[in-house]
Amino acid sequence: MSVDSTTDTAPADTPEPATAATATAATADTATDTDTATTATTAAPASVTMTKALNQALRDALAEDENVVVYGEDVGRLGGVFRVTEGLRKEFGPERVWDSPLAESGIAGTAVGMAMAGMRPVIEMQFDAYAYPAFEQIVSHIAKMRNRTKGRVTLPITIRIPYAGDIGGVEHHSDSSEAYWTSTPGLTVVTPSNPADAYSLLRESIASDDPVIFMEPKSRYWMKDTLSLPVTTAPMNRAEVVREGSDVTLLAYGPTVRTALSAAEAGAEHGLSIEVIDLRSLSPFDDETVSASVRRTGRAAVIHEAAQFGGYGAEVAARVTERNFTYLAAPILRVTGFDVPYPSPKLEEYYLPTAERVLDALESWDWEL
Amino acid sequence: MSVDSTTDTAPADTPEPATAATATAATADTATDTDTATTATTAAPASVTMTKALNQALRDALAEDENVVVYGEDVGRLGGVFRVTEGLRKEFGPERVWDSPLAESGIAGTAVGMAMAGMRPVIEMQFDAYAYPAFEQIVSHIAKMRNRTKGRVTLPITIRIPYAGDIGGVEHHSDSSEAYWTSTPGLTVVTPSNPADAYSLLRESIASDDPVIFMEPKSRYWMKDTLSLPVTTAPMNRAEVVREGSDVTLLAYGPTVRTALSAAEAGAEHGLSIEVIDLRSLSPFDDETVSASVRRTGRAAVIHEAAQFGGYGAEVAARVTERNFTYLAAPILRVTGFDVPYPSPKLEEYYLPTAERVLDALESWDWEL
Amino acid sequence: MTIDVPTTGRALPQLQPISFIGPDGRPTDTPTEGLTIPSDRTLTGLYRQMVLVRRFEAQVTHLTRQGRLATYPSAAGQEACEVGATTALSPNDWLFPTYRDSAALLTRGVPVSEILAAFRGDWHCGFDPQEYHTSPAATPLATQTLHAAGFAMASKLKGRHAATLTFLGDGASSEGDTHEAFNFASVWQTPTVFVIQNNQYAISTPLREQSNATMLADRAAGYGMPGIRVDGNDVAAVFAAVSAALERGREGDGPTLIECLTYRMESHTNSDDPTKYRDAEEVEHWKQFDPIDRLETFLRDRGVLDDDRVAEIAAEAETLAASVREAMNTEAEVDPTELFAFVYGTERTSLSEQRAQLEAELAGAEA
Amino acid sequence: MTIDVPTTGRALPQLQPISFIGPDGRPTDTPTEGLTIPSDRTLTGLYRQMVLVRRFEAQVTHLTRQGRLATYPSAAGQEACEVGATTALSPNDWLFPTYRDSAALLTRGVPVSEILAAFRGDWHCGFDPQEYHTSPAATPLATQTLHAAGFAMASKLKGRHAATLTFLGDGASSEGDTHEAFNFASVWQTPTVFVIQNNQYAISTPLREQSNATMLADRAAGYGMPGIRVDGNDVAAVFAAVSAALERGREGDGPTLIECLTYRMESHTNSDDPTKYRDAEEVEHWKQFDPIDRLETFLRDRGVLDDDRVAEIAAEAETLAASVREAMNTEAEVDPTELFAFVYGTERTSLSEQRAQLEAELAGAEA
Ligand SMILES: Cc1ncc(C[n+]2csc(CCOP(=O)(O)OP(=O)(O)O)c2C)c(N)n1
Ligand SMILES: Cc1ncc(C[n+]2csc(CCOP(=O)(O)OP(=O)(O)O)c2C)c(N)n1
Ligand SMILES: [Mg+2]
Ligand SMILES: [Mg+2]
Repeated sequence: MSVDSTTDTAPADTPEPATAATATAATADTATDTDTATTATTAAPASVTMTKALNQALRDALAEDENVVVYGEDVGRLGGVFRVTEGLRKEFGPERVWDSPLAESGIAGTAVGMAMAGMRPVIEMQFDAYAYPAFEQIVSHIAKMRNRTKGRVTLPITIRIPYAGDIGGVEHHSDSSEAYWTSTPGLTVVTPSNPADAYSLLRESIASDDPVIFMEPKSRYWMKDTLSLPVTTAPMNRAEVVREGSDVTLLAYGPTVRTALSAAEAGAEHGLSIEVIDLRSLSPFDDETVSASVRRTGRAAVIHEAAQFGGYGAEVAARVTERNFTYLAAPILRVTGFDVPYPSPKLEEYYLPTAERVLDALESWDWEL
Repeated sequence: MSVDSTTDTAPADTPEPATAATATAATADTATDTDTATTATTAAPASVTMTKALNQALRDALAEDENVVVYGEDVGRLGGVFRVTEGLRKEFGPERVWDSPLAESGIAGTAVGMAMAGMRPVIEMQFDAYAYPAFEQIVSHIAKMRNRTKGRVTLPITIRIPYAGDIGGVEHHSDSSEAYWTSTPGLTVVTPSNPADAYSLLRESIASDDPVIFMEPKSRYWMKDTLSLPVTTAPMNRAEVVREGSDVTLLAYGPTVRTALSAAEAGAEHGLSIEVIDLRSLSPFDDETVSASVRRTGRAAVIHEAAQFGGYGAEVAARVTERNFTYLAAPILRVTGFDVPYPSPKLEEYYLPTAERVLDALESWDWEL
Repeated sequence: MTIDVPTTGRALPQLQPISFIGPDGRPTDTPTEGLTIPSDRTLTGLYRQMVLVRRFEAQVTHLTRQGRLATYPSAAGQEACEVGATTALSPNDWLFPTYRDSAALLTRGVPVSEILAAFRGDWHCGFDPQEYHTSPAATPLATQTLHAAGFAMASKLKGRHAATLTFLGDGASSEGDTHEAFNFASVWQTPTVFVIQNNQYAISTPLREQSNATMLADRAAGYGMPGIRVDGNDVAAVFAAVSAALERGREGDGPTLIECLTYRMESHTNSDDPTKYRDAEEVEHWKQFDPIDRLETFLRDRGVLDDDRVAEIAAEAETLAASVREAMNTEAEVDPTELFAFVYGTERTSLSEQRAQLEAELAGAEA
Repeated sequence: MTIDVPTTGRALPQLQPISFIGPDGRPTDTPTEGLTIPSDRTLTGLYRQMVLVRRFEAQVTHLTRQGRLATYPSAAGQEACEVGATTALSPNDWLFPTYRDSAALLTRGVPVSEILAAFRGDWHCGFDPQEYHTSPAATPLATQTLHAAGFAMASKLKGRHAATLTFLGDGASSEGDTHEAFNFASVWQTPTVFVIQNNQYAISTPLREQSNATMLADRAAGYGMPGIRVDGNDVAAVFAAVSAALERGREGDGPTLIECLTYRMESHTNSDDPTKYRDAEEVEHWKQFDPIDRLETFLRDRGVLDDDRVAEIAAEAETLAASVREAMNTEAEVDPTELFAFVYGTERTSLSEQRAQLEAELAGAEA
């Protein structure tokens, strides 16, 4: 394996990866222009978990726009099973934040009606396998209403879905359902990998006049970063280079950004200069940022927890190849979960793509080409 | 554009494409070994529509195995909105073939219970957008029961889903939902493009101990072929080369096999030798047959009606590229529906991938490479 | 045990459907649960509208036979439900209709060509929902019932005095969404009226294979919501029941379930063949319950309607029919690039690329 | 109008929950709708089984506090439902339980370690459903109700004399699947018993925000199915009601809905914090309705139970608890390559490739 290891981004020196915000600050030439911490009422920097950042985003959205309402299973008194909505019912009252009956199609379907009446519902599916009962409402109505009505009826609905595994969850609690949503025209799908993006992307999702599937990586809920809220990171439709490198581009999102950064760090020790892109926006896909990187490195791999067959990585590999074929020195690899149902806790370590698996995959390329 | 046009497969001389069965007979070296018309009770060759072939497959399955039951919306007295189940209730009685209440989750969910009790339910989702209410039952139970129970509980359920468009259908009647199913581990997904395969694949699906999503291309229901039933075509997990060629491989399935064959014919007039593969099995994917072809031609395009972004073609392009990168002279193209909701009838001609669009796409390659 | 539960209003609906005007056009003596018969003026208006929508349905069905529309589900025979319920709405209320409810759209003021746009294949929804306070007609069954509940919840939260009305069929009542909508509406006490048009069939499936309940209105009790059963071919009863339920909702007393017994006189859509699943005699039998005939008799008996007025309305109906034919003769222009225009608020780069591809194809085809 | 509908059995359940033994352990005078109290022998068996499962729940909950199981939903307080309903099953009947129903699995004879396999993360379902005539415990709410209806339909079609029983929660009753299951079972007249364990909460959501009905048993009328409400902490009532309903089903008279009023004494699972949504007093209040205490009093009063027998059973319970601890101490071996073994009947080529990849990784890690 012969690679050029010149990179001007210092490898992160903590096990926690750099956040989008801090990483952006460290990289000069990313395509997107992010101004962090420019809002007047910015709090002093503090250690903030992703959960707390999401909570604050909801709080600020509720405070700013009286049309924002938050409802779903256990999001009121309990504050959600992951405590993302903690305290909101108390602060804004049960007419803004409330526990709905236990029925996901009902939650999504009533959100359609509420949005038609001018509200901006932020609804929660408790775990992503529990969004499936709402599949018809999401795919046949939420995704299609704007198009069906030639833009006369828009549905500013944000659907929060905790997703992915690595939390020792029992069956149905660790699915990665992003491919179902990304293959549905009309939906916007975003996912943060860090607290700053969690705040910023959620605010932008709620402010969007289009429905947004907002996917929250469960295993990152407790990830902490030092930052000041409110924070505005890169725009919702942009990917971000979170670590620069010149030999390979790793494309990751949500829970696997950390994996990619670890792989990059480990790779650096072997003289491999790995660029890491946090996709952030799964639909639309930021072709510009990704193609620019891949044209430079000539090699890429996409990493996700979901099974490989028909997973989101297929779209990434297919479109990046289509658009950059002559720049590629090797096929784009997919380092993903296996093509099996998400396993029980004792087996998830074997299922999940790890930094080692990423590096193994990179070794499978013929580096002489 | 400079291509070698040697091909020993005669272009079909009717607007109807050759069927898998007849095309197979004409091609000597396909990987799969098909014996058509070898069963003892084979009827005299007759002109058979896909609808009729499916109907006969159901009839024969019902007659052979008393555990087979057929139910769903309007499949009894009416014989289904596409007449696929015509006459079956009369022949086998309402305890074998019946109209269920109108609830797709109910249909799929009760099929789980029936299969656990040893039956082989063949259920119908009236149109593929109407499988969405059953999404949770299909994805969280039907796909996972065998794995969940370490193979102790198997679910031999066949879910028939009429899919795709080109029939002038109103909204929700022309969806191509295959990507939702193919990205779900545990499901087998097949689709016939012609009457012979319709019969053979449906029989094999019903006989399978695993759940099968059986996708019926609506626009091909009325396609006729001369054949004798029963017929056994290639095994359910195999793709078939339905036209040989040496310059390009077109990968198609269901409704787009006809499109691919038309493109091949038109291409031949321009000196382009196009091989056409009917995938038949979407999950699993027949890597062997496809890779063999692509390694020979060095170029491929996949054609489907569904939107491109996150569509099944992404998996095809990604995996064929991964496995055959060094053989590829150009990126694998995807000729598909646009990334928009399926349009109303007057616009579908602009949405659907046509033979011309396929040929346009092939021209976009740099043929000098 | 110590469970606090409301115990008011816990009863099953009366078995006999509420009705003011019998099939013979005479007043009935059915108990009407506190409802009062609409005024002569209102009844005359309902009569006129029913005649209009019936002519509309007949004309459209005729055109489908000529192959001029792809598909059309007629509500012929169900005019009392369509017109009675929709007329009860005030302009600020919102209607959540299905594919079956073109007659309701017409009653709501949606222009003929905008109603037909979907069926002749121009665009999925041909009218502006905001203008008519009417949701796009839902094709996926029962899904709209939740939209109606949600809209009414927003109306309640915003302190608006607007109620919602949604239609659903006997078949659609079996879908999970119907249950969820009943439940959400009742728990949230939204101003929503659910009108089940029980026309005895879901395509080919008869009611007895759809439900084993004595009546679909019996469902209401399970949600702590009032449920009533109405003769769905008596427009007076439908109008009175829906008006009262809407008012109840606006007063903050929550949703109501109204089951209207009626019959689909035509096939499910033009592509359906009803001889496979029902006898001609059954259809014949239902003719005696015709909603228009009985009201005409009733109003003539009361001296409110005479030959002149009947002829006048018939003439109006012919004008409407002519406008339907005209709408079908005017070939609507469709712009292929609109495929890309409304998918997202801002067109994505990748969609713009696809638009450019289509434009190039179109230019190539022209050249 | 001329609709043929069955009119028998059309009534709402009695308001007062059916109960034989009051919270004080004395016989009640509640009308019991034709049900008879189980024999002393049966009651003693139920008592023993309740003591066992309570000890089981306590032991498992204790282990979760020590972090030995990932998650566990305890049915402490609901023993009368779990044991009463499950004991009513005959071996050929099938049970369709949820994540909450480990006590029912235990009662059905599933070994402790096989029950706990799912919660300690070995495999999703640790037991052989065919062996215990018990479906894997369903996690997606309400989905299993349809499985129970479908299984019973097959049983009916095949002329078998087997019924099905499924548990669901008050929260799960709001899901669309519940409605569809009630409807399919009733239209098809399958031998299915739906037992709602109304324990007042769905995680944190109280019943009054789940339903506006007087009682959940009121749902039954809307399906033409008998519905009854039972004191879910009186095992005699639960056993009698479920036994009668199963027998009804086996006789071909269709499904029954039984709402059991009970209370979840523990948190939803160990990761839940109930102080956020309910008062300690409420939990305290429910202690007086304890299912075991009352039966002990009752049986002692009847002279069927004495200190010796009680001590004997308590000792048995301790043995069970010890076996739970042991099951948790024996580290179950998991074979990573089993990831690929059960996805399809025949392993796909692509899965074999992935299996080989994992095997190579494992070999590499060992080397
Ligand atoms: C979710 C869903 N499943 C199936 C269909 C197909 N379908 C269209 S109409 C219909 C029958 C509906 O019957 P009913 O609700 O009684 O209404 P009616 O047509 O009689 O007015 C069916 C099965 C659909 N539109 N949506
Ligand atoms: C379809 C679905 N949605 C959400 C959940 C998450 N969830 C698990 S248990 C639960 C509450 C269930 O309450 P209830 O039905 O009353 O049963 P209990 O837990 O009280 O026994 C929820 C919301 C789920 N398991 N399945
Ligand atoms: Mg109907
Ligand atoms: Mg509960």
